Amino acid sequence: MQRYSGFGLVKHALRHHEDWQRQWRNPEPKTQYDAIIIGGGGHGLATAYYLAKEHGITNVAVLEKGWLGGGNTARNTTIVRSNYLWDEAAALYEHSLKLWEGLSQDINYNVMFSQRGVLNLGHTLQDMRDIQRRVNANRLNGVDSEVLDAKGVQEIVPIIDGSKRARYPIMGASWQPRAGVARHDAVAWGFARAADAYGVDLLQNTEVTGFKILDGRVVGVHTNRGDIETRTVGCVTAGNSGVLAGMAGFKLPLESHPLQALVSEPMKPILDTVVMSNAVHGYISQSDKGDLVIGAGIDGYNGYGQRGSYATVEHTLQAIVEMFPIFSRVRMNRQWGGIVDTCPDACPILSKTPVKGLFFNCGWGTGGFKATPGSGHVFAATLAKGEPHPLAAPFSIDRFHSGALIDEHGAAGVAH
Amino acid sequence: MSQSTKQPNRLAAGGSVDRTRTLKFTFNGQAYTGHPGDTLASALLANGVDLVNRSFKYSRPRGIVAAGAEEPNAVMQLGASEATQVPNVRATQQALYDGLVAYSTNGWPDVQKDLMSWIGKLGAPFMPPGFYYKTFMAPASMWMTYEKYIRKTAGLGRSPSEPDPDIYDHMNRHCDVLVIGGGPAGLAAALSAARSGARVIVADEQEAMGGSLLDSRDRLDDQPAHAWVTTALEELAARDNVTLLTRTTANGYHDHNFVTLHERRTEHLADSAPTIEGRRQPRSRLHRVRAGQVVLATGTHERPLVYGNNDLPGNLLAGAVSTYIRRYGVIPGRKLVLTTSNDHAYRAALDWHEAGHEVVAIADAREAPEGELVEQARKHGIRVIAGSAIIEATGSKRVSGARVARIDRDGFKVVGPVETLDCDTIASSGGYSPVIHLASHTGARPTWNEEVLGFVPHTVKGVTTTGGARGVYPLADVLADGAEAGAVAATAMGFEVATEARHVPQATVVTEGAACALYQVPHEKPTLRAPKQFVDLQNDVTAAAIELATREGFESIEHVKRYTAMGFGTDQGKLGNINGMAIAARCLGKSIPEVGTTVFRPNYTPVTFGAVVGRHCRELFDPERYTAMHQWHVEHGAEFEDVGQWKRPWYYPRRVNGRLESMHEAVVRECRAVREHVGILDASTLGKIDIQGPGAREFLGRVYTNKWAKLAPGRVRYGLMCKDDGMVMDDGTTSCLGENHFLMTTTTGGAAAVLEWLEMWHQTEWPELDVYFTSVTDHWATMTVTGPEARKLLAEITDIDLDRESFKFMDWREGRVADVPARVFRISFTGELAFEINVQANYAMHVWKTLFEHGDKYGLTPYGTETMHVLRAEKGFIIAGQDTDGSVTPEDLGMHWAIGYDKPFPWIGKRALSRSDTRRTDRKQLVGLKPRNPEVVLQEGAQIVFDPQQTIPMTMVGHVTSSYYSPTLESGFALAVVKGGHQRMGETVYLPMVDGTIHEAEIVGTQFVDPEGARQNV
Amino acid sequence: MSDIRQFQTHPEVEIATESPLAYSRQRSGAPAITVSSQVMLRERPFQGHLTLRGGAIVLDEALRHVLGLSLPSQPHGLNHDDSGERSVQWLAPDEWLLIVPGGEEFSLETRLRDALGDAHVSIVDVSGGQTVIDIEGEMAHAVLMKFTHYDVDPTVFPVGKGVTTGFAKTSAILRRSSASRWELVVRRSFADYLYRWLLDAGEEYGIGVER
Amino acid sequence: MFHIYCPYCEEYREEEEFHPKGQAHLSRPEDPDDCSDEAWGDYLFFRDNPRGIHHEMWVHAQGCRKFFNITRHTVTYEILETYKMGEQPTITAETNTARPAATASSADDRAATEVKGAQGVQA
Repeated sequence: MQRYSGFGLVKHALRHHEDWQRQWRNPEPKTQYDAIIIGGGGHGLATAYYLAKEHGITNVAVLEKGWLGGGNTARNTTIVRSNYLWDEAAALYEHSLKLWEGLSQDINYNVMFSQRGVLNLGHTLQDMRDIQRRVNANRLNGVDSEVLDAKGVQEIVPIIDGSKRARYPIMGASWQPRAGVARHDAVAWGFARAADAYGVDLLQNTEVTGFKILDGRVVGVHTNRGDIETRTVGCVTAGNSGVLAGMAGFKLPLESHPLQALVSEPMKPILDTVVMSNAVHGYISQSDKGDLVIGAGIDGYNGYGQRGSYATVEHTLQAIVEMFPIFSRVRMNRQWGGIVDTCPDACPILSKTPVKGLFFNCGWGTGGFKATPGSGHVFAATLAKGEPHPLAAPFSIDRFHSGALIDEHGAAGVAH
Repeated sequence: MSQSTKQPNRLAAGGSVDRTRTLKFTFNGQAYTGHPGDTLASALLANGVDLVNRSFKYSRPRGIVAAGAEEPNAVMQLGASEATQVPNVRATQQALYDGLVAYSTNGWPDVQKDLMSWIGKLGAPFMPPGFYYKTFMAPASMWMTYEKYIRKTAGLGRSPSEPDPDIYDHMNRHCDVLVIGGGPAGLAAALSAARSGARVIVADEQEAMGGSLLDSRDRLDDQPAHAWVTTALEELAARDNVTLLTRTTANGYHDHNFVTLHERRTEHLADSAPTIEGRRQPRSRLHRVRAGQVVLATGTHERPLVYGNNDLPGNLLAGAVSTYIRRYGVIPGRKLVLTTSNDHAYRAALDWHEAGHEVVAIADAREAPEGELVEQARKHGIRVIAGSAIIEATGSKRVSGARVARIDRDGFKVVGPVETLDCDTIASSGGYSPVIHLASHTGARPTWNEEVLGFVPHTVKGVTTTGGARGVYPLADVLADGAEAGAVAATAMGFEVATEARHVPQATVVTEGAACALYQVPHEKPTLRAPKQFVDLQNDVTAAAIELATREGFESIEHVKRYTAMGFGTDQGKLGNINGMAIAARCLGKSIPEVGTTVFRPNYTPVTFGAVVGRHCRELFDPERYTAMHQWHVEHGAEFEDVGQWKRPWYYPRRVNGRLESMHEAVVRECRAVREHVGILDASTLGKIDIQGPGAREFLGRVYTNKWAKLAPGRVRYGLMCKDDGMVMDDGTTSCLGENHFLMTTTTGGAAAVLEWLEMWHQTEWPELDVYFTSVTDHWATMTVTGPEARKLLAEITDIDLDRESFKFMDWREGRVADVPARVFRISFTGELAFEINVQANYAMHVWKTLFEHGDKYGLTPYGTETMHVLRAEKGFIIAGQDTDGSVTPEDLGMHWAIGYDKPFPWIGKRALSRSDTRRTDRKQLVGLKPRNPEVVLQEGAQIVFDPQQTIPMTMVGHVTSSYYSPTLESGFALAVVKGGHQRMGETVYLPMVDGTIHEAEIVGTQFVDPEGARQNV
Repeated sequence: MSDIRQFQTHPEVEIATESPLAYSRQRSGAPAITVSSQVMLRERPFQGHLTLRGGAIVLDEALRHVLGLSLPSQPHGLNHDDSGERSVQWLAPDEWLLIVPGGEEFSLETRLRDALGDAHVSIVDVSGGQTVIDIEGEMAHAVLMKFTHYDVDPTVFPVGKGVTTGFAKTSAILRRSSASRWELVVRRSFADYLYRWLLDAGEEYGIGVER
Repeated sequence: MFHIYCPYCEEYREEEEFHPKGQAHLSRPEDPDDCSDEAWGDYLFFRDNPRGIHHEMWVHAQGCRKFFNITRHTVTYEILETYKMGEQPTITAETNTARPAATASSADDRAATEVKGAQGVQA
């Protein structure tokens, strides 16, 4: 792998950039792999990378029906945080956040992880109770977090309307300074390049059409490019997980919903932290290019169309202008949608399945991007050992029968 | 500031500007003039302003390229005052008005002497696509510092820093046929549809309808084309069934033919919307249109050719040159070289020539150009260089020459000597791309049409594409196609379209030769070493960048776009995307359709947030719901709490010794009043549902956890409602009014959800039960009179026998209160003697005031939600949503008494209570907490641990759900959920706080005051 | 007590009443109607509002018998009696809204119940929870277009039609009782919001309120 | 933004008047006490999530407040029919096998399907 550095950049410039290597190969599928990851998004690529790096398993293929990182990785609003309420979720997301903190160096690809802090606003007394509960839990779990009052919010974001004029005045917020944003595409590409360097085959335009299952154990997959043998399969296909589970003969407690986002035109920097509000339904940050990146709520119906309802976007912009009246004359450039796979308790599934050797990593809902390295890391361990990583264990499918749900609706309420 | 009154590039005649009137404007602090009818762009060109901006990444000088929505460079900061700033306005779409103030969005200290350009020049070689992914990584701690500097270069314009003085609104529209685009195809479609009687809306983004006809050389019915536009518009305007919307852009096409139209109502008039007779009018209006059929008549965008230094000011689209000359009477230079792949672009040279300026040459990429326009050019003596193209423009801040050479298109190389032509303007045309954005907004993928050399839209149900938007170019064909499209759409909606309704004017036929495919023009040097050949001007994406991306393994067009940022600007790649795809295809040795397709997302052009928001902001952001006594609360100084959409009095601070009470002081006073005298609460916000029918009682038994079979008329019972997962969702009292008649109350926030819940179970699972539910929340006003003196007070103004024996706790009675018929419920949420008085809301204020007239002597005190919370918590009464969070069962709450396990019907929630997890004995259970230090009021949300010595991460076993200071106990107290709490009475738990203190508390029962319930029973 | 407990909400003596818009007029005022007013509002408070639920056939029979008014059987039907003072409107296949002069509702309910006998129906007095706002003027439908996504083009929304639909961020009932008059039936607690919305949206058209 | 035919109001209304309520035709087990934890968990949480034709329940919340069912394609978002509570769909994934299971690019075949929605379906 060509190492990237500032020095290297100068060297290449002098050669008119004619010597850059491919960031990853475009190999032909082999007939057998030790493990197959279905889904070449951030989570799948991270899983492949950590399988190779941490567990020495390099005879691995990532099967992607389209292009790498083309799903929710390419469509999210890039927020990274770990201030979740319940111990199990906080542990998983904090594990991920720690990996984010050294990720660019680890994979030699600048994912531009920017720890600019995240504010979760409270607008009612109950919001503030929930915030205090979450912040207290975070601190005792070792997650950085604090409660701010309205004045504290205004100090961090001077342009926010902190007055009583607002319909739902801001009463305070939780503040996680280590949280932030990252460059979404770079995460997929960086993991892809690093996994490829270990010999992992990244197979794009390769769609799984079925599983080969013998005596309740997976022994291979059918694809549009031929059959491939393997005894370990990790499905990391987000919104399409239900479709793949169907191919393997079981159901998942998942629904796939549209989740929309939008950006303004690029503007000079004016907002240098991330602001989220569950109560008025909107969240916002400003990218390094200058766009205001704004996320909307989940649409209530099932949808794979990568688009949602316009009314949802309207509500989100109402919330943004309510919080930031100065943005009224700013203009919205583009909107788009992703497909989020949501569980009834707003927590993911990292689990064995009724089929031996077949594992699922899905149901991240709105929490997927921030979990990318952590999810890949614990899922790789799960695949390598055949047993759930301790951080993954609470997220088994069984919980929907036992009733041991981990209800994160409060923390996950609106998308982020 | 100097004043320039001359407009050196304004032609003496021609165009539709009004030369008799002059408008003043400033650009970058310099004063200029223009005329009504100008856009900011045409006025700048008229004034000879070449350099309008600096580019985003390399700070290269940039000029105006286009005349419409596709303009990538002339992106301006507008606004004469701070509050009216608008970032990123395209000068080509901004009508000029008197007093307009515009600035370039990039360039420091100014666009002429831009220092950043040196960084751009020196740094450009080190900024290939994705360079930031490859560097700034060491040391890790420095990224935030690097980023700070990177961010400084971000963005185009700037946000205002003051709130918007303007208002916006929405208009919901419905029509049979929505025609998008008022050019020849659109007008023809509108006419045929309108003549059938269909309701038609025509939207066009420009200042005037007519589209290409406004600057056309063609004649219709032997008149100039624009004359027919006038006739057509007159006919349409005269019809009741037609709505014409100019300055109105169709920005988003959504499912089932829902289209958003953004109408700029005042942006052509002034900085801020002028008032009319003192009334505000919306600055812009968003039309939310539900159309039966949509006709897309959006025309085409011309593609520029990609050659070296094609971004220098003076490089324009050929069509834009024609538009400026013919529509605005502006000629953007003196000496023109045209480089083209098609006949149509020859119009630019002809217009230029006819305006009296020199056309140096036409470099035509085709071997043997032929066609009427080519012949005309030759006839005028214009030099046509066949088989050639401009390979590079020269100049520093403006084009000073064009390097023309013979090229081999298939071999992608220069095959002849290079000739440098002296010129100041280059017009280029690489063909035309149908404007298909809206047709792909719902995910339909366009397909490549080799004949059109462009993507044409895929079929979308309910949408007909017509004219240029589907690759039909000759004017006669466009008109016929438009008329047909309008007829098809109207017919689909059930209208009959007569043959004569499809009549269109006769167009002159101009024979055009076939165009050739040319995107990037080869250069003598390989692409990576050649002068920069720009594909996406706004994002500074070059052909070299695309080539490099493909070398690095980015093979999907989506990867190429993302890696290079191509198409992510405010123009969304209207000029560059197809060229970029063609270049990627060349690099990968594939065809354009093999590389992928192009998709677009709303918006077609950017839309002001304010317009999307409309009136749903400020005071109208969300409904504020009021009770019938609201005005009294306001007049008595209440502070309000938002509960759902309701405004509820939170507490009533009094002025004591000239100072307003704090909340704590007010609440202590209010609590004492209730416990010692009498208080009154406006409880009207509680949800109230009237339930009638012989199946009502059975129904209640199914949706509540407890029993309802024996509740007699005149009696009231508390009920707990679960979802089928066994978790508590709501609670409230339900009264039996008659054998088959009940009045259910719900929490304030849960009212709508509970009603829908009841309807759902009735309609979907148990339709056989004869029962109806009707909301009466708003009909009744409810006032709770509570405290030891409540009976005495109420007795003064009611005819109801309040004797404790005849009107027992959990009874209800009817009678008169303050002469008004009332239902009075003897239920208590405070633990004190209490009467809930319900009267028809129109009489409520009278009753409320009468109570105060009589209540003074008893110390009647209004109390708000905060005091209500303290009093109920002292009694261990839960608030659903505060003490429960969707993970709490009735068992967890210790409310075994409200669970009818032996009821015959398996009520909602029952089964789930026997799952392995809900049976655990160490579930979090509701308990009381008594702080060891009575002065401590535990924080709501404080986490609870058993072992305070444990290091982080600590094992948390629960949290505080409600916590207050109790004036009665003279101590803090709390409700909390604690693991296995019901079995841990008397044990000590610890609450580690953010500031490092650790509070200690004892687990106690949830009833702190009067656990026997004697006080409410007096 | 019988199976269903009726309740006479009105006192026998004169008592001051406050309409749902009483607070709004004080808070937001009521712009005067001028010659240039293209939209006019008028509240018609204190009427009797009854929600009828049950089978169409029995309710129709009872209503004809008691009021001489037939129940609209088709969706969105709105029938008035000859005086125009009493109306019944379809709300759902098993739900209708009856509006009568204030004070009539109790005796009307009694008579209907007598006529209905044992039939399973529900009649609920909601008079205190609703009010009616008339909207008139040449731009009345333009204000409504801003207000609701329902198609209020006078050419497709005939006189005698009534719908329950969304208005800004809540819902209300819209009826067209004559060529020139639209009626909004709004819930008490939302009345102020809707009133302020109307004033704001109508400013452009010189909206005025009849006092 | 869906345009939904309410089978009770007998006309099209805007999506904003409705609330989606999840999978249609779920029925609560007759005898919950006889259900295994497994079966009860399935009833509570496991829903169809097809990429293609889906039957879902909606409620006309701002209109007649009636619950009804919709057959809708989850990729094209086309509504193929709406029908009253208690009725069965006439269009299902099985009857509609002519249409391939939709993939990312097959928003294309949206035009191929006929809408039955307007009349609703009387069972």
